[in-house]
Amino acid sequence: MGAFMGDDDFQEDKPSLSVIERLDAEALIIDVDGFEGPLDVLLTLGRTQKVDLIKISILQLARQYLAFVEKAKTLRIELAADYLVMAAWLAFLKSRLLLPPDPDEEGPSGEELAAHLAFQLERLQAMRDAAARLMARDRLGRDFFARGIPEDVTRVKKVNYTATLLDLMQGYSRLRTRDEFRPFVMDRDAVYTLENALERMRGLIGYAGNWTNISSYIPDGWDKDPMRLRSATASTFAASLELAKEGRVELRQSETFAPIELRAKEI
Amino acid sequence: MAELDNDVEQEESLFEAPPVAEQERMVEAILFASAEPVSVKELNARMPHGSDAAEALVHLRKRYTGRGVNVIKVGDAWAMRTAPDLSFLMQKETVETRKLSRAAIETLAIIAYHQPVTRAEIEEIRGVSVSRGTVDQLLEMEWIRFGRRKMTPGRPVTFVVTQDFLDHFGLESARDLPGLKELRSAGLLDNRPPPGTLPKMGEGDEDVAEQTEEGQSELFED
Amino acid sequence: MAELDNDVEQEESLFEAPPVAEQERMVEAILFASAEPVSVKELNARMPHGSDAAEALVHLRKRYTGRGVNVIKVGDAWAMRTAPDLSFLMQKETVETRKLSRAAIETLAIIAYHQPVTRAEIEEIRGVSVSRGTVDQLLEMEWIRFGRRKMTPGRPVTFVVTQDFLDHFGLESARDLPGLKELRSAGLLDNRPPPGTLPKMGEGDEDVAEQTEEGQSELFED
Repeated sequence: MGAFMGDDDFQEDKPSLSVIERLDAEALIIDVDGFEGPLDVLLTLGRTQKVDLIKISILQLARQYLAFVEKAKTLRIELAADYLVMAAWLAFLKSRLLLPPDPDEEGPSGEELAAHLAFQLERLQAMRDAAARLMARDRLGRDFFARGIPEDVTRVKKVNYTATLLDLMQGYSRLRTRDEFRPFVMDRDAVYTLENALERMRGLIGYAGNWTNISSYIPDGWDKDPMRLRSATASTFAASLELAKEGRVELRQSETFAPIELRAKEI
Repeated sequence: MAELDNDVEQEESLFEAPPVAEQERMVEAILFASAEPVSVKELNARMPHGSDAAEALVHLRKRYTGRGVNVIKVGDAWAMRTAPDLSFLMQKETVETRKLSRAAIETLAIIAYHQPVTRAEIEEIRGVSVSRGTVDQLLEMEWIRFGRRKMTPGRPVTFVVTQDFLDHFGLESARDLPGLKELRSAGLLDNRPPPGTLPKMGEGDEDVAEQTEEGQSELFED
Repeated sequence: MAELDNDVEQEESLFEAPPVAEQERMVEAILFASAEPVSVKELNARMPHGSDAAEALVHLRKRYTGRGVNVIKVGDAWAMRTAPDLSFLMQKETVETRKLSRAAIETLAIIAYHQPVTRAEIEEIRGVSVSRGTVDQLLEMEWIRFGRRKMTPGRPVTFVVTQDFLDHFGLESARDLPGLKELRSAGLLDNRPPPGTLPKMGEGDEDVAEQTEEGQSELFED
């Protein structure tokens, strides 16, 4: 992390550098990867001015930075693009600061640009100081501690059942009117088919020498329940007609609504 | 020998034990933050030289008497635990609202319209046996309760609806439930499901399935 | 109407809140049992109907002043934590926190002091691009989270610090960040655009200023 050691002056053009100073200077350059970008380098260089960041000489800083970039080049250290962009920008700034202001020139003055750079450096330094203060605070798990045996909150699931009055009434009416629902269900149990009737009667007519009420052909179990009786009666009647058509039986009825009688036709 | 004694004394005074109140704070913090109960021996080992954890514990225990948190002994170690009478606070209730099953609604409706009514009578009307769970659920919800026993053989218990039931459905009394005629005029009875779209099977619907089959055989066979 | 009022009163007396001393015990138990800060809202939800956790907290906090364990405020929640001066007793409990890189620490500080802040703003302050890993690490630690999007072109996401952050650094709120006032009065928290770039920003600009101010006042002021 900390690439730069100490606050010693960084001025490689000074002839009388001590060994330590020279090592520091080397370290600054060689560990360029340790810097967090051009602003970080500027901040580090700025510290060598030994003045308040507010009073920093941006012109001097620009010179220092450009020297730093030159040095890096001679040492064949590959500098990331943003370091070079900063160098170009600082070279421009330097010329602006040195030359008298051109009244026709648009855009911010050199002073304004310098002031903003100073602000950026001051702000970055302030954030670094703040970060250091933050990290130096009493910290959870290091200086103060949470409960060692937290008691789990047991989650109790409670189901709340609801129903509306409408649900209730619909439920009740459903029960009370179940018969009214019946026709909608095809009920095979209560249906005596024509096929059933024919089969039964064909087996029995051989013995039907005398006139017999066709209702006597209705099988046991179909003559009590009205629904079943109705179905069996209809099928038996239809089967009788079918047998008469085939010429196997004769039918007669004494009057309207009187019992229909059947007997086998003598062939 | 005398010299040695002197040395020991000097050393002790160098590492003078903190005041008892301070020791109490220390025990408090250690017991709070420890992941498991801590023995007096360990407390003493962790506290500054000359501390008396056992004594500090006496004070601490007293301080927490009757509080929401108590100092308790676990085996030969000490721990802090929430007071047992506050255990209900350690539960988080999640409430889920569910619609009452069809079986429960029908049973409830029969009780409301026919109260006091026995289980056998409910079963007769529904044409299906009433599962224990259904009745228990309604009892638990406090929408029905036991009424007087019937003066019939076996003296069966009856069910009636409760005040909670009336409150929930916004009824003054069970007599305010609309009658069949009113239900019909309200169009409720005409609300027949078309064939093939019988209510979807869901929770509690086993009863319904049962009901359909049993109901049929009961009604159409002898 | 008179009847109705009466009913309401009756209902209220049915759900009478426990005495304050009892409420204090309850808050004590809940905070004690939890490793995480608990909000006043949740305290009230867990305590019996009619309880006033905020009031109970005032008493409880006082009771624990100067003790080995303190009641502290973390954002809009409360927690019990051991007194920082007793950290020397807690070597055993110390948890190794993941070592943060310098970039991560700086980024964290910038987010804390400038929140809500966009990635571009962080980069502007640091003068270097912020690596994805750095932000991811802070997000993963749950020290930062996404805030509202900025009302500037592209509607960039912002970052803000979390309750976990406050808890970790023992801060009641982001307003209590060390040196915040000084930094603000020195103008170092201002969103000062580089000279010459202002005209380029265009219409959305007023929005930015407004939004930043609003965001800040929301986070840092009452």
